Amino acid sequence: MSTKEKKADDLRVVGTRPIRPDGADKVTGRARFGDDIHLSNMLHGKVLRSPHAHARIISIDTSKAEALPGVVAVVTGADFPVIEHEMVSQGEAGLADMRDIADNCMAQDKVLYDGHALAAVAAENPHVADEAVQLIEVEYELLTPLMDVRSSMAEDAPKVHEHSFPGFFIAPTEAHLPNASRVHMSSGDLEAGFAEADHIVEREFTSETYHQGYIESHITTVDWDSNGNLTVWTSTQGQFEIRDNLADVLAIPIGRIKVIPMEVGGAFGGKDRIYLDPVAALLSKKSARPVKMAMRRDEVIRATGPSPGTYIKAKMGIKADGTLVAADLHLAYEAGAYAGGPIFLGVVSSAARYNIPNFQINGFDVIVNKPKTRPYRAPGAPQGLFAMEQIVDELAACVNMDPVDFRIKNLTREGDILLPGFPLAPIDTDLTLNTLKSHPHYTAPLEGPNRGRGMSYAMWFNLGAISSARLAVNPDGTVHLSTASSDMSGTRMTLAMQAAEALGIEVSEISADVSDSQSIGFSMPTVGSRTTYSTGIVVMEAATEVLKQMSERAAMLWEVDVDQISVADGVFSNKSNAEQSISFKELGSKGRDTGGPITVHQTSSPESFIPGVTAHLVDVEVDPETGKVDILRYTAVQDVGKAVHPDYVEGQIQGAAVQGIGLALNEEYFYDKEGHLKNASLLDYRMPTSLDLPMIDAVIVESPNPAHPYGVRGCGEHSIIPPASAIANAIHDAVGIRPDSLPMAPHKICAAIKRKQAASD
Amino acid sequence: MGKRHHVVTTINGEATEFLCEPRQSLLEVLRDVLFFTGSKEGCNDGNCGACSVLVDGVLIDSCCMLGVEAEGSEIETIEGMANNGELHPLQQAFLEETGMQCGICTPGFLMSAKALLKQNPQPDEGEIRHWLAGNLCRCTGYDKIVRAVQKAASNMGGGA
Amino acid sequence: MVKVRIPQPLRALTNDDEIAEVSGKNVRQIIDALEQLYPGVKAALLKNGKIRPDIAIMLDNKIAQLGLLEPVSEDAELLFIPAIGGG
Amino acid sequence: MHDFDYCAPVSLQEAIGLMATHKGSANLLAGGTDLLIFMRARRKRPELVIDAKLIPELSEVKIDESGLTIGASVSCRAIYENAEIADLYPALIDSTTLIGGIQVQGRASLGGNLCNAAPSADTIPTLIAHGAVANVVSDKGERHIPVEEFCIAPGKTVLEANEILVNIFLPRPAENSAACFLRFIPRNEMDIAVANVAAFVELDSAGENFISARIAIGSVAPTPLFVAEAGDTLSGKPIDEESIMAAACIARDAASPIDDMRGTAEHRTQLVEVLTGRTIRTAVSRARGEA
Repeated sequence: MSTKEKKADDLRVVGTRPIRPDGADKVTGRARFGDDIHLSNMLHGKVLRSPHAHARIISIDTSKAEALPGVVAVVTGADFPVIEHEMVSQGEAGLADMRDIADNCMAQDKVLYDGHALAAVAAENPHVADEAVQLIEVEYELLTPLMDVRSSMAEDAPKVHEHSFPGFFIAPTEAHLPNASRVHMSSGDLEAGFAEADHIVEREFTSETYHQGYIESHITTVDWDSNGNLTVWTSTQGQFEIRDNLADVLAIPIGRIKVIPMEVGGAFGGKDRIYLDPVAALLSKKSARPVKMAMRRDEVIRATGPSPGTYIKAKMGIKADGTLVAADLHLAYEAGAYAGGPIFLGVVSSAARYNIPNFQINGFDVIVNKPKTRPYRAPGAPQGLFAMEQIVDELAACVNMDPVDFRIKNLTREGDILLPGFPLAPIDTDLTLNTLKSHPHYTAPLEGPNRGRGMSYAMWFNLGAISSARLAVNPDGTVHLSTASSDMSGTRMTLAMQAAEALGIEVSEISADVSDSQSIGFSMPTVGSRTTYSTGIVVMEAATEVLKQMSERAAMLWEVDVDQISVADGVFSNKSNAEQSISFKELGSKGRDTGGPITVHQTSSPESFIPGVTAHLVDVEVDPETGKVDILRYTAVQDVGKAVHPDYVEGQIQGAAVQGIGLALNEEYFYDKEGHLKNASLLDYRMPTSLDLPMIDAVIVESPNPAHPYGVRGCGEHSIIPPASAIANAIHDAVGIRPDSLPMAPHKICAAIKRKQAASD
Repeated sequence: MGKRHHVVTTINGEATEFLCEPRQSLLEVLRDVLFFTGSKEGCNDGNCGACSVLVDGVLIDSCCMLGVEAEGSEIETIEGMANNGELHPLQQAFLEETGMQCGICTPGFLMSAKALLKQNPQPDEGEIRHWLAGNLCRCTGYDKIVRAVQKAASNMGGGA
Repeated sequence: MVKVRIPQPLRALTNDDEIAEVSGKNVRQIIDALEQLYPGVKAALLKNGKIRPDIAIMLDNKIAQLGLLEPVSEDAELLFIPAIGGG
Repeated sequence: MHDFDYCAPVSLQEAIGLMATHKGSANLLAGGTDLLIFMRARRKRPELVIDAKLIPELSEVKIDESGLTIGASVSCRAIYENAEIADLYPALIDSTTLIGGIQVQGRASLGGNLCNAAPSADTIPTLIAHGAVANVVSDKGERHIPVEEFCIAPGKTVLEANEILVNIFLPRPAENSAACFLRFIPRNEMDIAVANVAAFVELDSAGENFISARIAIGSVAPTPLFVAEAGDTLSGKPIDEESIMAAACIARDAASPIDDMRGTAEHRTQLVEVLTGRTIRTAVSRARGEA
């Protein structure tokens, strides 16, 4: 068999905009999400959650709840098997102590945050379950809550956990920092670097905890049947993560668990981990009936997600010609109630995009009495860049350089060694910044008082890691594609498009689904902007094998050697007889006569650390009397390598940018001094509405990724990173203040303007 | 368990009767009693719009209304939007303009947009954004949703 | 010889050496060779006989998939980096 | 949610009877956009929920020479879609179009917003500025309560457990008068006021001087607050920045806000001053027929 190497401009399918296969079900209300499961004889479970941020559980009395008519089963932490403290890789979502994961699902000895689960009830309907939960009596011994990184790192802070969280790159700190672990990276000579700097800026920044904010809650339905097998219907980024977590936490064999992924109503990093699943499993086991559990919105905010609050101290220096020479970053990130937040990603993303010869980063992973942090779209990056990109802006102004030119002068390019020690993979980083600079927005006049313009530039890496795909040629010559990659935004289509491209057929000839954990090989979850890139490669590997086997069938039909068969654009031809050619579909429909159906299953692990870059430009107007910031115009340029479906890529850029705008301006967890969360609703957790935004001009640029046959880079996360720093720079341009705290809420802007006025009076 | 009430309504043009407890919201009745699961629960307190339906022509959040209150009402849900399998121009525009990603908020947006176009067949961008502000979408950043509504309005030629 | 970049947390064991040149045909042999030069390195990198779950091995700029069994070519460059991901 | 009974009386008499017999254990339901949420959050646990929407007196809107009467269960949307109301009471339109999203406005009632007595309620300052009166009945008789006296603490009103708010009466605005309501929220929709202000102004026929004014502020005290002095200071003054800012400062000084998840006390204090100035200016423009 011989196939022709495809160049980007030869592509027939990749780069077009077909309508997604799941779309019709989603616009008619037919799509089945986690809550749309109704099983016969099903019970409804509800959770009792701690009203305290930090307390020892003295006793739990469930007798009144059990006595309520309609209640069928009750579980507490005592029903969970005791498992060892063991650090495990949670796939690419980071590390975790499996015991901590179990403890987060149901507290054993202590409750560690407002909203921590400590008991659950299954009843005939959700209202009865809810009422029963309130009848559970718990006696607590209150402990001091630690509500931010600096309190947790204070010398006299009480120790939250007895066990430590030893890591290789991240090590327990000295005894006087009982709740923090440290990661350290450096290069060059910091002191010498700052000594040669002509301008140095040093500032401190803080940011509050914020949430992924998916509109669909966490919902799971578990049926523990009489054979001891569990079936789980749930909304998740990774059915295998759920399966493996459940097996560990419940101490049962993996083979007994089948996880069926439902449509996912948004996740953004927050749905790759068990919360309700083992609780529903134990309730199902006790009641011998299927149990559905759904979190209320306040539970989602109180007990899942979030992204960490931070304290950052940053110092950077440049030479008079605008060359960055030194940087010293202190990044303290909340881990939440258990160790293992996104500090590494904060470190790596802070370090990646500029060449800074003398560089030191100290990152701290800090336990606080808030829910355990989970990855959220480019985890840890927006906070670090909020600090660094503002200082970069200030430094550029010190030497009167255009902000884009300043960044171009300092940016990392292909082959430059990044701080963790590896070189930057191929990418044209200049392309993105030059595109922004030549965009009409960059030079458009911006008139009127209190208006300003700002930009920011970010680099993020997408994962490769393990994926599986199966291609089956149907008896009529159409093709079915199965993967294990949860589809939250159209990836069934982008994967089918790559399969169609590789097979040389129309995408309408391919159906695609997301399979359950027993019907396809292992895959890492849909995280890290990896699915279209990484699963896409695996799909194409499978397609190559399909073409190979079909070539063998063609050779059989024409009674020639397989090396006589050539394939191009979905047509198999006999090189030795120009008369003989057959389409993919026709050959496929002869499967039964040529040795049976063709099915190819492929599992492999494409490369990681594929860089992608993005540069954003924003115009704002500040109301100096109220501190309110309005977004007037927004442009986001992103290098996606190759846009498989440009509409979806624009959608990723726009959606990420708007999440970035949300965390920039208004989104935050608001705790009182005792650690009670006061804004656990979509009324007071202020995500952007349609009225808060202009159109988002998403500009796609494509510098091909050589690790992917069509040049694809992951594109899902990157654009959440720049908005906060771009908006901060625009606010500075508008009213001359430097925001030092996220979110840049009106009261903070107002206070800063007042301080500035007072200083100039 | 609570005393159930017998409620007579019309849903998507079909006479429909159901039994419900007073504490069950219209959303719960639609989803868990009648299995119209197209209306979604996002917040259960009137702040996300995922459960939007029309009651007697008025757009409401079905989580903020009791099922028993529906006695004698005409209810329109997402399940009634397409006509015998033929998509409504808004549904078609949401597909063509990719006015969705995960899709959980989509039924609510479609019901809201339908109510908008009935009242204001040619809304401008600002009017669309104002009307849809009671529907939260976390995936799209709203850009393509607004464009989809604009496209549907244009395709419908100003007549809802 | 294989060029190994010593990660920050190991430099206390390597007298601040940042690069070591050793030979070996797979990752296991490379780590054994490092242990000869810098006693204690092996215990720091391994847990229960496997590469610790928080370490990823990068060989010639690609993440190794086979752990200790990953073959190493003669003039390869080997790096220990944090195993990290995204949302 | 807890278990409760539901009924939907079709006459005021029937409702009065139900309230009297279920004294303290019944709640009236209009739009439900607050009551249902409170019941889910266990802040209210009535044994009986009485649907108020079929009671004719509570569903009526009446405009005559004396003024506007709005039944307690009339929805925000029915109010702002009424062209006559929009013409005479633009501040009421400001208020009712700001509550929740379109969906909530389709259900939420003026009466519910008043009885809920939130310090941040978006219709109450407007009602106070207009000198509105709440008309209340029970088995013991009728009461007519000025709206500025209706709320006594967060979530608490002067209503007795057996009383029903029937309607709210807003006197017809004089010639050359108008009102405006503004609130500050961090987003542009779907938020609770960090601070809000309503101002009603009556001007002389030349539109050069204030004859009288009424100013009310919200979200900056345990209840919406009528700041009589702020309005009084404008009486007889020329319409200029000096008089407006004097009123704004009085309103600001009347505020006693707290820090909470919705804003800081310091910011709220400043907002009251800013919003008072802005509402007066807009009210003046409206009274002059400029806007």
